[in-house]
Amino acid sequence: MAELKLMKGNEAFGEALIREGVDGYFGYPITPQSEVIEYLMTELTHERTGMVTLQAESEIAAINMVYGAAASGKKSATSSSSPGISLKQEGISYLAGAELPCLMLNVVRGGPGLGTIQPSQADYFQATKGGGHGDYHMYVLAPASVQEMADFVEDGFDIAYKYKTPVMLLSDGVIGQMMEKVMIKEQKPRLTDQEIHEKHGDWATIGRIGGRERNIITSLYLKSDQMEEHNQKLQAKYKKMEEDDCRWEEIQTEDADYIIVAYGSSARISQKTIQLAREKGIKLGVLRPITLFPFPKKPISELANRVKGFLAVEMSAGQLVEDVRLTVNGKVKVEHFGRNGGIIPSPVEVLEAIEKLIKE
Amino acid sequence: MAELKLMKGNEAFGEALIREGVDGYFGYPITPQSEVIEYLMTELTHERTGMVTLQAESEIAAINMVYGAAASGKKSATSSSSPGISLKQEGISYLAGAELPCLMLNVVRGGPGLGTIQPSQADYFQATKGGGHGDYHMYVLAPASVQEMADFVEDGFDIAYKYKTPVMLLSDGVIGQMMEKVMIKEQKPRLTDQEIHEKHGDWATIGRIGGRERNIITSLYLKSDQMEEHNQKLQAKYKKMEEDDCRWEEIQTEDADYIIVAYGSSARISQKTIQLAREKGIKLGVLRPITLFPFPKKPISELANRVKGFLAVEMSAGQLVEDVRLTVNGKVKVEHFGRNGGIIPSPVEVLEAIEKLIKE
Amino acid sequence: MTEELIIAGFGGQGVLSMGKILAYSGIMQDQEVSWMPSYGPEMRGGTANVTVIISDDRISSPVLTEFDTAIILNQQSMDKFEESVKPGGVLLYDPNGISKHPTRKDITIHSIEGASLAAEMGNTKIFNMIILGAYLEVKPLVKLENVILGLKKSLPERYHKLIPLNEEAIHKGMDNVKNL
Amino acid sequence: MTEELIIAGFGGQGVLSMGKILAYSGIMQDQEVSWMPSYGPEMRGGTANVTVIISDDRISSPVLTEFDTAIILNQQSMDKFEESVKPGGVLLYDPNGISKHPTRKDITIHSIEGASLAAEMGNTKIFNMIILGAYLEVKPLVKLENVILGLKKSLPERYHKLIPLNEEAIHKGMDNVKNL
Amino acid sequence: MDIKDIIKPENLVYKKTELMTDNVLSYCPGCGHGTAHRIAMEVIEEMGLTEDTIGVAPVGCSVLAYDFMNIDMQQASHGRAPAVATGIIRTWPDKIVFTYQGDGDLAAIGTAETIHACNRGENIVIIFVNNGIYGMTGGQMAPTTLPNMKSSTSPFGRDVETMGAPLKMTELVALLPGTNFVTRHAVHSPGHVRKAKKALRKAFQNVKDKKGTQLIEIVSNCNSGWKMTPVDSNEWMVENMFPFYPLGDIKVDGKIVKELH
Amino acid sequence: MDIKDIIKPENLVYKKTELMTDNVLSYCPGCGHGTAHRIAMEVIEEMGLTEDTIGVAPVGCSVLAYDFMNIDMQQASHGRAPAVATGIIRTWPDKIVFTYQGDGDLAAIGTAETIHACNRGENIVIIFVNNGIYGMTGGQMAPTTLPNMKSSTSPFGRDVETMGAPLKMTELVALLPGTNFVTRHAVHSPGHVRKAKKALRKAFQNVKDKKGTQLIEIVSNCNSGWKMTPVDSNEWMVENMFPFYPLGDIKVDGKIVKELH
Amino acid sequence: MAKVKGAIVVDTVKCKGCGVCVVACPTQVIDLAKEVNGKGYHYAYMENPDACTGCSSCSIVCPDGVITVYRVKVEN
Amino acid sequence: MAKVKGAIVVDTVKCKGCGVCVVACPTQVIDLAKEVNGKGYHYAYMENPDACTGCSSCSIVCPDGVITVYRVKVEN
Ligand SMILES: Cc1ncc(C[n+]2csc(CCOP(=O)(O)OP(=O)(O)O)c2C)c(N)n1
Ligand SMILES: Cc1ncc(C[n+]2csc(CCOP(=O)(O)OP(=O)(O)O)c2C)c(N)n1
Ligand code: SF4
Ligand code: SF4
Ligand code: SF4
Ligand code: SF4
Ligand code: SF4
Ligand code: SF4
Ligand SMILES: [Mg+2]
Ligand SMILES: [Mg+2]
Repeated sequence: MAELKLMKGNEAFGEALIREGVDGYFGYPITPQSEVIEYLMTELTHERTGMVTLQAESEIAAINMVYGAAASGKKSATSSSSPGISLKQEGISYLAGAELPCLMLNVVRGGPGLGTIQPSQADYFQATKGGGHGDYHMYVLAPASVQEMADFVEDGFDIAYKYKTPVMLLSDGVIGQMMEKVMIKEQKPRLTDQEIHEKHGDWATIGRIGGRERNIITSLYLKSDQMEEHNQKLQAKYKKMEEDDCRWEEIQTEDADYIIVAYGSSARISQKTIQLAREKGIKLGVLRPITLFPFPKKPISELANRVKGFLAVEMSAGQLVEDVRLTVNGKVKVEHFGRNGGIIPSPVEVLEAIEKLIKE
Repeated sequence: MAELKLMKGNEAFGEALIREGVDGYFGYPITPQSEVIEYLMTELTHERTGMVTLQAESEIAAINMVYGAAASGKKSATSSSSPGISLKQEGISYLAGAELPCLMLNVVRGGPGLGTIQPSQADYFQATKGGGHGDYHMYVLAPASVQEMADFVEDGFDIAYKYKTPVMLLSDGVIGQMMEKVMIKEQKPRLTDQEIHEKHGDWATIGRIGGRERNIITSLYLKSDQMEEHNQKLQAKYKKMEEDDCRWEEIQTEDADYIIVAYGSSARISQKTIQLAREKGIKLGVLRPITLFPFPKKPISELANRVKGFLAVEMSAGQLVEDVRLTVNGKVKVEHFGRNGGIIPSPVEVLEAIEKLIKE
Repeated sequence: MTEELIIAGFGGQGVLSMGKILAYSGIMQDQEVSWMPSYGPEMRGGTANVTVIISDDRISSPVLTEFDTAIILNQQSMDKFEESVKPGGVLLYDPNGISKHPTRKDITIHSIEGASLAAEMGNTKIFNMIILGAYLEVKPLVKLENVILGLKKSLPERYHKLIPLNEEAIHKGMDNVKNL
Repeated sequence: MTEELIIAGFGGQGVLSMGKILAYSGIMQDQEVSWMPSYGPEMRGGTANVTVIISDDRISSPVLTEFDTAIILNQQSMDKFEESVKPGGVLLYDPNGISKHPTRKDITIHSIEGASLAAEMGNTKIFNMIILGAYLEVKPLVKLENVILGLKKSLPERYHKLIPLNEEAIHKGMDNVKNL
Repeated sequence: MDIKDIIKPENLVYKKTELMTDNVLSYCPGCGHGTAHRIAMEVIEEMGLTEDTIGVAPVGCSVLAYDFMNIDMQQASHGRAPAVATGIIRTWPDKIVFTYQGDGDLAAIGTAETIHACNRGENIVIIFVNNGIYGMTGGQMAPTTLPNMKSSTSPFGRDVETMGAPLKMTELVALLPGTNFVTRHAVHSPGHVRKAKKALRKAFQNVKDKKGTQLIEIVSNCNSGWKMTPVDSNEWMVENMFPFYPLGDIKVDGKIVKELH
Repeated sequence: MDIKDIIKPENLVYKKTELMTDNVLSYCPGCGHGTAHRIAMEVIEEMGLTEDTIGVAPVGCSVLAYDFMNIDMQQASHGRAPAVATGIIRTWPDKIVFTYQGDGDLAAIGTAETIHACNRGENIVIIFVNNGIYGMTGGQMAPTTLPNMKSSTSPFGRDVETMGAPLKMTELVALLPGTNFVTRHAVHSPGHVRKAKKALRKAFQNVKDKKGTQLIEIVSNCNSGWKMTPVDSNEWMVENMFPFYPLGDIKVDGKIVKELH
Repeated sequence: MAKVKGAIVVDTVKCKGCGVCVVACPTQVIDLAKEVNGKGYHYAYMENPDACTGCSSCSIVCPDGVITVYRVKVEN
Repeated sequence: MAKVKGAIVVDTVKCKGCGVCVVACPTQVIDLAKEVNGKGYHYAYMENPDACTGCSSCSIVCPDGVITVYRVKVEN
């Protein structure tokens, strides 16, 4: 039964995992996302749905547990925050290389290094360009509310299985820690072993049931031509994602002269800026990428044909702005406004940045 | 005494470490760069110069050993290849955050995942945008010959100390494994303890010599405003790098209509393409970024004002090309030609890509 | 209507759960709400505070620098948040443990002897409900019945027997708040 | 002058060191050189090959798909590299262990009984020097004196006493190569 | 009697198991990996576990195990096989899961994953092939390399002073409550192969009975890394490796059966 | 006699060492970290090692140790302090290097680094504060959490079946040839503090004498994580932690002095 | 006969009122104050100063190192 | 008395000539060929077939699993 609750983003993510019928969650505590595993443990997931929740000895172990479970056809997930996600880069590259469906959450905090536990959006490059080695991408969803922390679990798994790809939710400390109303979906039953055989038996390693040919999960391609072919297959997949599963939200862009591009917490703040700007007679709109990879190039290039400028607003020194620039490709000016270190930009300072952009 | 030798790139790097007066090398074997540590062990570095060579239990241990040595004012280095470098991402982010000078070599192989051991350039994003978390950058040098595998050791350390920053040599399997002539520099003496006190005593943790105030190495900034300030300091440093220490090579660009942008092995191949192109009457030049971060924006934007198009040639699905596009910013067309999986593009197919670019 | 509120004090004073009850109360009367804690440094001790927004409209930022109301429960929080009350706003505080009392003239200041009243009632755990009562008296934006509903929602079933006591504490707060 | 050469055979036949000696010889006569091994899969067994380029000019790519000369020392390498010799180029091979002999008409084909000759000389380790000799005979691009210098450079001091034996093997190769 | 009269299907007494594919093994001549693979597959076949077994092989010479073992296999990253196996067994508690790991993998980079999977008592079989060297990457020193033994990163012999003493991970994990059966074997002679196979059978039976972690160390040769002929390497192994890594059971049915220090 | 006649400089018998800064400790009231810090600094001061000592504190409640310990300090990433310390001691062999690590840090994520630094016998002191929980991140289960003990990730108590048994890393590393002195202490009572300090002094003397790795475990409380008052937490520790983690020497002068299994 | 007399000085601003010293004092000298300090802690003080022998037990267990101890010999 | 007679078949294409079987055979049946196979290995063969008892020792130690063993009982 769907339910309206007041929850932290991290908790909503946890509850959504349970209701999605996830088979295994493997994680290691780190602020500001430890509530995910704490919530799952408190909910006795194994008793509720049979879902396994395991505290791993490290982030590296956790991502490799996800690899094992995902490779055997089980729905599996992990979560962490910036330094922990850095440790998972090799594992993520393996997951992408072996084409394994799974879900990861990064509740981003300020970096580099140990940094701060305050919210940040400075892991955008890592998530979208590939912090691990090789030419791979994850499908990256950026929730901007507690509701989306829950909803994107289902959406994420749908994509993960559609493309056989790891999916990341790129969130931040604000969204993870805040409570909001959230409508939690009905419980989906976990797939039975039989259903897994039927759905994933052609690739998943679950034993040679019925004496079928063996399945192999690997990301090793010793021969260059095979390796290149595999890479081309991955690239084709990314292209298809861009065509079919790119997501964004446009807010008051219809008549806008200027566009803020912002995701997650920054997008919420920028919405407030629209209001302030319009009060001052500035026709401002917001384009919120919901998927960071694939990046919503189509709507942005369309807007680039009719607006006067873009401002990328992000809690970082300038990462998202590069994708905006790549898309706009010089047609109009693209500026950046960012705060970092856990400082959340205020709608007023964003407005000032817009005014500066207009003046220039 | 300087010496002319025939060496593998990996060996030349090792020998250059010794001659640079490095204090500590910490590494873990991985193809195609295990020759670095093998060479150092065979050379009995400790007996030659007092340099420590230690095989760590993992890449993570290795990068953290580098952290410890660098933080105590010792010249230290590590090397690895793609999957191993992914494992080092947390450590690299810490090094950048704590502003520690050190040198790292990535002899890139094909990915993602276990991939192949053949050469690749698909770790460009990881190296230049920050594979680890947070808004940091390394200074990234891209050697294109065995000579540069040696020379960039000194250059790299000079920058590392000038900016207090980790420096990466982004090489690949070709450059690491091939032998060429190399002129090895004279032996520099390792700094004495006394010299280290004098040079680095103001920041390095080497004990409160003479009862001075304690030194602290950290990347932790709990308070958001301090964290932001620290980030701004880092950004200012990156800006200065771009102004003062950006490096590139231009080959026959003076009269060129078309420009190939390529680094490392791809740049060598592209040089051959110039020859083929000019035979066909196509005025082709090559701009070889020597530093990938900072990226040579200045010469490229200047060229963008007078040439007809750019082609980024790289052994990847398209990474360097983004920096070229960001720089050219729509002024002329920018295309990409890449091979991956360990396949090295041939000068002829690069020429074909140029011809296609011209036609379009 | 939009109420932007900060509750600030020591860890252990029930600051976060008071905010949660308020937020739930907002939901009970069909409003949009957000609850954003300061999740302090990854270490122990120190202050705790939470920003609660209750609004008829979609909430953009859950993190604020200025507030309609500040509920302040120790000196450190007074130092930090007195200045962040919007002109014309409300500052409600418990004078216990406060050495420098608020001085602003452009806001309304109320006090409530929460700690003493809780001690009087023989249960320090209801301290935050007394403060909540005082707030409801000063700013009756949320209906008491919705607060009770919110309380039910935010308390696990096994604690529902404590609701009458909590209600009593709320009334205590309502009755004892002083306008300074 | 540019010579683009591949030497291909089993691991253990001295393919890589032969290439290294050649490259060193090029340096001795002031040329540009490159030596690029196939660094096979991270596992054991199988073939070994090395691409050597000796040139008067700066070398662009050390990795090639076509060669002026191919020196082929087993069947697998024959299957792989016969086709990659440039028209007009040279293929030199040891017929021992070769089941399908080369058939191309547009290249010059030479053979050298390296394995047998080495066995004759009672030392299988000099196999690669015999092959080198054969190559020097067929393509006298590098002067013998420079090869000897290259040999010295690439052998550790303690093996220098073996140089005369190696030289002898080179001559053996030079004398016994056959044009087919 | 003529040979061709003997070589008849009805007289067959030994033939490679169907659970080994026909692919040519990528191992060097005489390398123990092949034998270790084969007896593991024989056990799985004989126990009728083909439909239930999932193997995990991380990086090492046996990275291509999936080309040879004719069962469902996962290739894992270097050192992390026990974590990968944990992910499988926790979500498929009734399957049979094993890892096949080298000494570099299990005892260097994978130390934490090994210790913690063993400590949690994951119901898996760990087949640990200890050849005292990093075979795959060209013979570098492993944590298990013997004192003074040469390798490409200890070209003058392992100097215990600076490189540490060889690590006996098998003895260490025997101390953890989660391990149930911990034993050390070899596969260079017929008798040793038989014993090793018996141990594997016991281990697979134990995980079928959900008894917790099973660790079967196989002390093996690496003739390429050791730079010896296969036969010499086996002799060297008996003379040098066995005294340091004595064969036999260390823990049986959850009880330590050997003095550990 | 009047109190103010006693409180005179000449009558001073105890005063916080100069090697503790005047910053207010970031620890919860009654947390053993403060005492552990102080005695470590007292030993360094008393031994005259201020100019030679470099401390490494990774993430954990003691991440800010550099704010309190008035010596050169490095902040390290979670679990990697032994590797960081290795980098220092190898390049500064005559310095005194110590790490200060929590149980989550040393026995979970840092398992490999701990085992291998100990196995190599790095000449460092490891101060290992075992409070059976992840204090800093809000009281999650650690590898050392006792059976059935509650934490925020074992809210119904540690279930040994699924979460594994507590890990005694100290006993494990005692088995490694590289460790020289391995001992377990506590700092909740004056007598225990004195003994712990003596052990620390011995450990620092041993690294001065280049004897190899020293590991001093300090079983401590985490009243916030355990959700108890400081005084209750100390009592609980004595009753519950000490039986599982018995105090005393485990290895002295390279010799194991206690039965380990 | 010579008797020792002791006294302690608690830095009441920094004391966190944990009570560890109270338990550690062999002669029950210390108690926690009814009042709180700036941080809200009931700080320690000598409730029974006469009993103090200056043994330092309290100071060496004080996690925050906020106790200073003095001692004198007094002739009876 | 019944005697056992054995024979082995070596897959000479796949045999790597390691010689492990040679050492393992209790009755010295096996030797390595002078000739090499396609991969250049001196493959194993029954040099002394009469001595073979079909004990399988060779086959169970063959790392490449290329030996198949047959055995019959023969009446004397
Ligand atoms: C992260 C990472 N680091 C290093 C490597 C390189 N590598 C591959 S296998 C291996 C060690 C192999 O040794 P071992 O585990 O003993 O197996 P063996 O080959 O000896 O059977 C190494 C270091 C890698 N693939 N990935
Ligand atoms: C890579 C990484 N993972 C996780 C964390 C979060 N984290 C910080 S400290 C800690 C554990 C602290 O526990 P412990 O080591 O026992 O120290 P204590 O706080 O109990 O003294 C964790 C999980 C981190 N900072 N970095
Ligand atoms: S390198 Fe060693 S371990 Fe690897 S296959 Fe060869 S002999 Fe076996
Ligand atoms: S959380 Fe626990 S370990 Fe951390 S300071 Fe508080 S009591 Fe000490
Ligand atoms: S032990 Fe220290 S901090 Fe605790 S109450 Fe006593 S004086 Fe205060
Ligand atoms: S010095 Fe001794 S007697 Fe005096 S208060 Fe402290 S513990 Fe008690
Ligand atoms: S053991 Fe096997 S591979 Fe080795 S020689 Fe005998 S038959 Fe050939
Ligand atoms: S079966 Fe026995 S007797 Fe026959 S060859 Fe093999 S080992 Fe020798
Ligand atoms: Mg090995
Ligand atoms: Mg702890």
